[in-house]
Amino acid sequence: MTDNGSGATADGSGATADGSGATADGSGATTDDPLLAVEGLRTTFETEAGDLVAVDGIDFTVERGETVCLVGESGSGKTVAVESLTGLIDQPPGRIEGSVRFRGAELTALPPKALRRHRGASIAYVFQNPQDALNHCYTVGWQLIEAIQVHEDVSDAAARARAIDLLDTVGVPDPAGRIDEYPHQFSGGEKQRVMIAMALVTEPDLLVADEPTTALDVTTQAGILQLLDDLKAEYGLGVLFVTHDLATVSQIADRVVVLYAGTVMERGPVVDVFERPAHPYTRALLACLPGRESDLDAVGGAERGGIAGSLPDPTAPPDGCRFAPRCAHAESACSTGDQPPEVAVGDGHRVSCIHYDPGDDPSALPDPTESAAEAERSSVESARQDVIGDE
Amino acid sequence: MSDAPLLSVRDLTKHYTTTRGGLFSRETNRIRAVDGVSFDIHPGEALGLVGESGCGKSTTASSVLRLTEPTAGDVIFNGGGRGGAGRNDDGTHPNDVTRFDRNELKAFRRDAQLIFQDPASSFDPRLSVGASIAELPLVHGMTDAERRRAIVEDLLERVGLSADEYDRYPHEFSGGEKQRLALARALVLNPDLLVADEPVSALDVSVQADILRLIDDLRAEFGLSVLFISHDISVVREVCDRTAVMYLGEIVEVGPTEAVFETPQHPYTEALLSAVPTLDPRSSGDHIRLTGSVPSPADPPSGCRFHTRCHRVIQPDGIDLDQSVWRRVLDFRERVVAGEIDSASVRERVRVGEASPGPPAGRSERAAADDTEVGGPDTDDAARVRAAYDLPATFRDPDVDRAVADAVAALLSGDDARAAETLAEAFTTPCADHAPEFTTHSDGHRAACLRHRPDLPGGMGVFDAE
Amino acid sequence: MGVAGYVALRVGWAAVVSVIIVTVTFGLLAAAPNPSVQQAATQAALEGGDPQEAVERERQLRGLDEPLHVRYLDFLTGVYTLEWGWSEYRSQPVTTALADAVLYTAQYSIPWTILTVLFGPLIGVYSAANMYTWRDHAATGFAFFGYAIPNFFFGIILLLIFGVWLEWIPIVFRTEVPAFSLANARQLAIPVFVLVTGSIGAIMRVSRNESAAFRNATFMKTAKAKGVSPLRAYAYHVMRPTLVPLSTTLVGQLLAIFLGSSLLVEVVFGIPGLGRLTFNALVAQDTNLVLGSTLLFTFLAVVGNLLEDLAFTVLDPRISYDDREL
Amino acid sequence: MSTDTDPNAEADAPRFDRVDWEAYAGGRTGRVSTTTKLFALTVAPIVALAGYDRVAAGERETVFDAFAAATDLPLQAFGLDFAVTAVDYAFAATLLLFVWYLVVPLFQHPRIASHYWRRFKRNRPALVSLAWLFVVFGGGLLGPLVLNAPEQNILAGHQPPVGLTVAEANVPQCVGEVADGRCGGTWEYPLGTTRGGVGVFTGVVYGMTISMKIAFITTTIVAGIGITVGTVSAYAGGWVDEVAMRAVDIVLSFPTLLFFLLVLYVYGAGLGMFIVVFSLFGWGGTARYVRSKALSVSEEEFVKAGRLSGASTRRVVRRHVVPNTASSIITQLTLLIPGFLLAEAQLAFLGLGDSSIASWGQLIAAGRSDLAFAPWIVLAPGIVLFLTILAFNFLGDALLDAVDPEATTEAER
Repeated sequence: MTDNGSGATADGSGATADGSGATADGSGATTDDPLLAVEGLRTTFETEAGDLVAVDGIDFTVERGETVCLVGESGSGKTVAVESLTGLIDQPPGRIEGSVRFRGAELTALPPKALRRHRGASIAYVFQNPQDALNHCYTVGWQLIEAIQVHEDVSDAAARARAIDLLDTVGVPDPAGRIDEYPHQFSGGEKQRVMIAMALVTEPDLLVADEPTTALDVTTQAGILQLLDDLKAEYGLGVLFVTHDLATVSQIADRVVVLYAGTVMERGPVVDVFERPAHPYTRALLACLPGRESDLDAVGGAERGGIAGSLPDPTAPPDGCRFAPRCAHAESACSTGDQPPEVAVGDGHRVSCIHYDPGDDPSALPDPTESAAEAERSSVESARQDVIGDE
Repeated sequence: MSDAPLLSVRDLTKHYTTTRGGLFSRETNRIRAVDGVSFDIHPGEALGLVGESGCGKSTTASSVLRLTEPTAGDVIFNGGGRGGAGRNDDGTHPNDVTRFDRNELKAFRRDAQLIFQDPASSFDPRLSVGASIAELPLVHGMTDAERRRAIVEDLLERVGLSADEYDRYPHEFSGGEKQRLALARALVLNPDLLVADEPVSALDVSVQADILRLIDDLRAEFGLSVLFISHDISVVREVCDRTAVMYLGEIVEVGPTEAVFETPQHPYTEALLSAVPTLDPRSSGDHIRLTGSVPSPADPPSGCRFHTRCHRVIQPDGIDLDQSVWRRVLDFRERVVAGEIDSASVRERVRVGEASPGPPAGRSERAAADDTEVGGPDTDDAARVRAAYDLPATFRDPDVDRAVADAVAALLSGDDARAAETLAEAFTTPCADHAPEFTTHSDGHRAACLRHRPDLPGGMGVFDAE
Repeated sequence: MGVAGYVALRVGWAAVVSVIIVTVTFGLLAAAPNPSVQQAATQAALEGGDPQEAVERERQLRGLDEPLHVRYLDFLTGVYTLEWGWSEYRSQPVTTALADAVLYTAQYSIPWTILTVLFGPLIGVYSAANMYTWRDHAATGFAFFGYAIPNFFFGIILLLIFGVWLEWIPIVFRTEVPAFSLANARQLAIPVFVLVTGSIGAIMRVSRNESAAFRNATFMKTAKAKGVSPLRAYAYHVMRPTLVPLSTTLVGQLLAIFLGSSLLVEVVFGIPGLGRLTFNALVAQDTNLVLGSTLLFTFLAVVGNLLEDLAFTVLDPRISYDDREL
Repeated sequence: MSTDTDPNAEADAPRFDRVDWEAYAGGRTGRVSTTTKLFALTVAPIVALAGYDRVAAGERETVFDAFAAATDLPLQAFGLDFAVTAVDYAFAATLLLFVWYLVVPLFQHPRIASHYWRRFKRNRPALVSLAWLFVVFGGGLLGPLVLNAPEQNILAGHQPPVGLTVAEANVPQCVGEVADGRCGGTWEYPLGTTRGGVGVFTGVVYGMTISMKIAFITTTIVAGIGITVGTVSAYAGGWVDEVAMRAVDIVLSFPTLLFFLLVLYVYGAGLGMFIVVFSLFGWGGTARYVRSKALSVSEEEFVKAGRLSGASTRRVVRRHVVPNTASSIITQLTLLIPGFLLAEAQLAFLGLGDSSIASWGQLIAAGRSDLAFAPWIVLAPGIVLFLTILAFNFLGDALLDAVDPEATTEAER
């Protein structure tokens, strides 16, 4: 984090995770409400195999001037979650439940037209694949000008001047010459910059970036991440950043929300989550990262290697903790009831795991390589066999 | 590890000619996908080939396997009992894959195999995976169906699947399982060399680790050599003994993995490493910023191919600017010469500059960080142009300042040709004139950068400057 | 090579294709016994003359005794200078007969084409926008009905219902009504309706399937995310890219339907247009007229394909003229 | 590499790293598949019969008569007394081709077949369509063996279908019962009769045969030429590709119906000529599609893997490229067939078709003038034609969904 503001916001946001305090930028909204507050968000899709629960009741908040990362592997529901915020999901087949409050106003209750005014104007999106995210039939300028004129009644010339200015802001070389070019004449990184410019046209308060750098080369990715960080500081944006890449998270996030199978496993300030990961899933995920053992000592205990097993069937999620069937620390109690309630293990650092009591040190988790863990595992196995036997 | 390399690639070149136009007119365009690449792989060794998309690493892989016909160069393969042969009198090598005839090539297929990037398309959707794998022994003469099946079933278990998955179809497997199957297929003929082309980049992190470990295990068990191709430096770092870095069809640096990543000797490697995000949230986010985008391989830059983006591009005698300012001056020069910046676009920029209050957003603090003054918006058009293209309002060096001022004036007066000429004459870099040669830095660690040539201005091994 | 170069190239190729088709036609005619020669022989035999002599005379009259290449060049010149000969059945030059007929064909095919091109893509995109709802199923059902029901059969049935039973429309086409009159509109309504149902289905299906892909494209999500209204999003972001693949099939589809159906519909409804003229020429064994109408349809097809290719090139900005093959 | 000590035991253990591949090298693997052998075996009698027909049978003699006379076999007793045309030989050969290369493989690979079936049967209209096409296929195949060929019987003209009545004045003689001066239909003519007294039901069933012949033979020719030109074009590249694609351009801009009219006008033409002309000008789209599909399939990794296995290009193309393009052109072909059926019906309706065959178009044409008082003559074949075309369209749509690889990945998610 190069800007000096982020350290402060990270601390402040630790507090806001508990629902208190905010770092308002004085843009006229009530200062007590967080910029974005999501509660019990649940998105399901009707499929032939039954209702597919993509997002299963998640909560998080985003403040102005901070970057919150939703991190998870494919199938964790992270993309569906952010698209549910402003109803980008088609309904039906999708169904969105729960509460999404933007500057204190409930979005899920809004009629489509009112919701649309928020999209683009105050909540802007940048998507994963810049290849398809721009319409290949129109010039880059046309699409930028459309984004401006949808929300504001400005002349073509003024919109064009603003578009050129924005392209310059996001670092597209020679914006005046290139505004009349088609997307296929731009490189992948440049397209993503155009997408960011498009997101900025109406000076939004919240920028939702869904895997914006995944399709890009690593040197290009570094530039885009830097740009997002600069813009956050300059415009006082709240950034909701979705990614599967923990390394990217560590570079850009102030706070992290770890998702697995549509539920929150762990959340907290980025330093806490990376240095003292509490949930077995977070630990395993960090341990999976190749070539980085030297970067981090906290992972130490877990063995290098993948996570055995596969994602649960989203049409029939398991009882108890979603991660229990793959967890090295699972006990029989893990597979009953619902996802365990979140427990605070640090300042704003909370984990959904039965192995913790409030106030526990995140390193309290028993080491799975010990024989005790073996015994636990076998007890889980036998518990499972009991269940099968009963059927 | 014996002395003779298993695979020895020399000056491998692959140029694609694309034909444009239809029946009546033809133009050809030469894409230099791979341009003179050389490396060795010793028995049991894993060599990583890293680079960004379009650098030619995948083309190198398929040329080594002769999946595409290389344009020039030797690929000498000493595996499969071919070892010990020397060159013929006419300089050709009996083990040169590029000269293999049909039968030799078929035998070579047993000794070198490939696993692909995309698990979704790596198996014929119409055949059971067992049949797909068993096709290889069949092609190589094993007509006994039961024996084929027994071998494949045994192999399925070795890659962590079960024998009864022989009859299942590709759509019934997950991405990670398909990569295991792909490994089984690559191994069924018991090869000496395995080429892995981005084998884990389509997989989730938790699955990646599994597959990487499997490759490592199999490599140890069967003494495989691996050519590992990836854009992901951390993956290569995990798996490979040695690493080669490619940029725009050429290898710019090669050496033991730790040496290459700990003490990079080429600015590109340095930039690439700096761009990889670390897992430490407390690390500073300072990256080396590469300007511009990768040039087209159809028309690669002269001299060192990286000079158009290099942050360490050498300044000629008589110019002594701050390195980042020098980079921006060169960028400005390149774009004016290429016609990207012309009087029309300059005029539009000036107009936009007038319309929007304050200096162009996003640029100000970046430029302010430099030791030179930035032109304010309230000065004349020339200053506005300089600001728009990231140039300082004045340069300490009067010659440089005059050249830039002349060029900007020419652009504003509509004389694009004169602007281009002025800049082209005033600003040159040795990097554009000399093709760098490899210099050796430590045991087997070599890089191709003019900074390492002491006879050139600026060539003083600047890499220890940090 | 810019736009002009590409267009010139493409027009040149269209000319080559037309020459090839004309050549095949010539070959077909040259290889077979000429019906009028046979007719002359039969006539002579019936009238007690010498069939052989009659054949010779007829051959000479028609220039069939010339060497093949001379006849071929004459044929080619004739075709491209529009000297298409005399129609014995119509007792007027072939070109005049065709020109007369074109007027009647145009009366129904222009409204038909406009309606199809207008409504086909609209219904298709509408169907895609409401995919898997009853609206989509209704539109799909209509499309399938349209192109599954044979035009001539549908025409007969409608003629029976509206002409014979309800007597809303005349059973026989009346040529004396002015082209721009209510009466003409009334008598052409059913033929146009039959043709539109037949052609709109195909266009609508293609538009639906193509726009279904664009509907789920990320750029649609981008459009939604920047607050564009659904109507505008479909009108600009789905319709426009849909036109690109559609343009590659539209003209071909319309031509195929036109060539087949105009013949049938004109015969069923008694419209004295090109199709009916061709049919009558076939029945009356009028070689010049058969050839003339075949050539006319052929040229229409060649020009149609040419326009299709040019439209595609203009519509898709990703195609640079340099890389475009013929 | 192997640490085992007993080399003899190794040789037989089913382990990949203990196989001495040199020992296998040079073994013949390019053998003719069993399916091909069986196909050749079954198609041979048909070819032989066709040859015999051409060489030995006289002008006005059916091949079975000639054969029976030559061998003293009582062929007539088996119902083998009809005249066999070239179209019939082609039809029989085509049917065998379908059985051995489409039906049998489905049974040989039940796992993948049931996978496709599960996807296919989600589409209700397509299931109904398939059932209907089976009816048409069965009727066309077996009908002529059960029903006598349609015959003229002026006295039995204009009989109404079962359950309907018609004014007695409109029929020359009522075959069924007359009540209140109206003539009722009988089961002898379930769908009534034409002016000439031909049973409409019989006509419709015989029309099925014609339609099936058109469908199967044209599909085979179009698929054969299309796949060959398309794959060769894709794989040869260079000038071969250029020439082939230019040829496709020409074929596609050829107005086939008009051209057929010209052929008809000059030479006169029967069903055989119709099939030949329409399939010779119908393959353009298929070839273009196969070419682009083959090019994209060649980019798939499994084709590269096939090449890397050491297999010859021919083997890779035959075993991986062609089957994977073929499954997707089935849709295209399914949508081509209705066009051919429609063209035949149109020509027959105009009186320009093969007058010797009892197609649906002929029947519609025959009934047109009597439409006002005997609509069944037009309606019955018209509706059957409509339903058949509809069924092919629904089927094509469903097959597209069933074999579409994109849809597969969608389902995997």
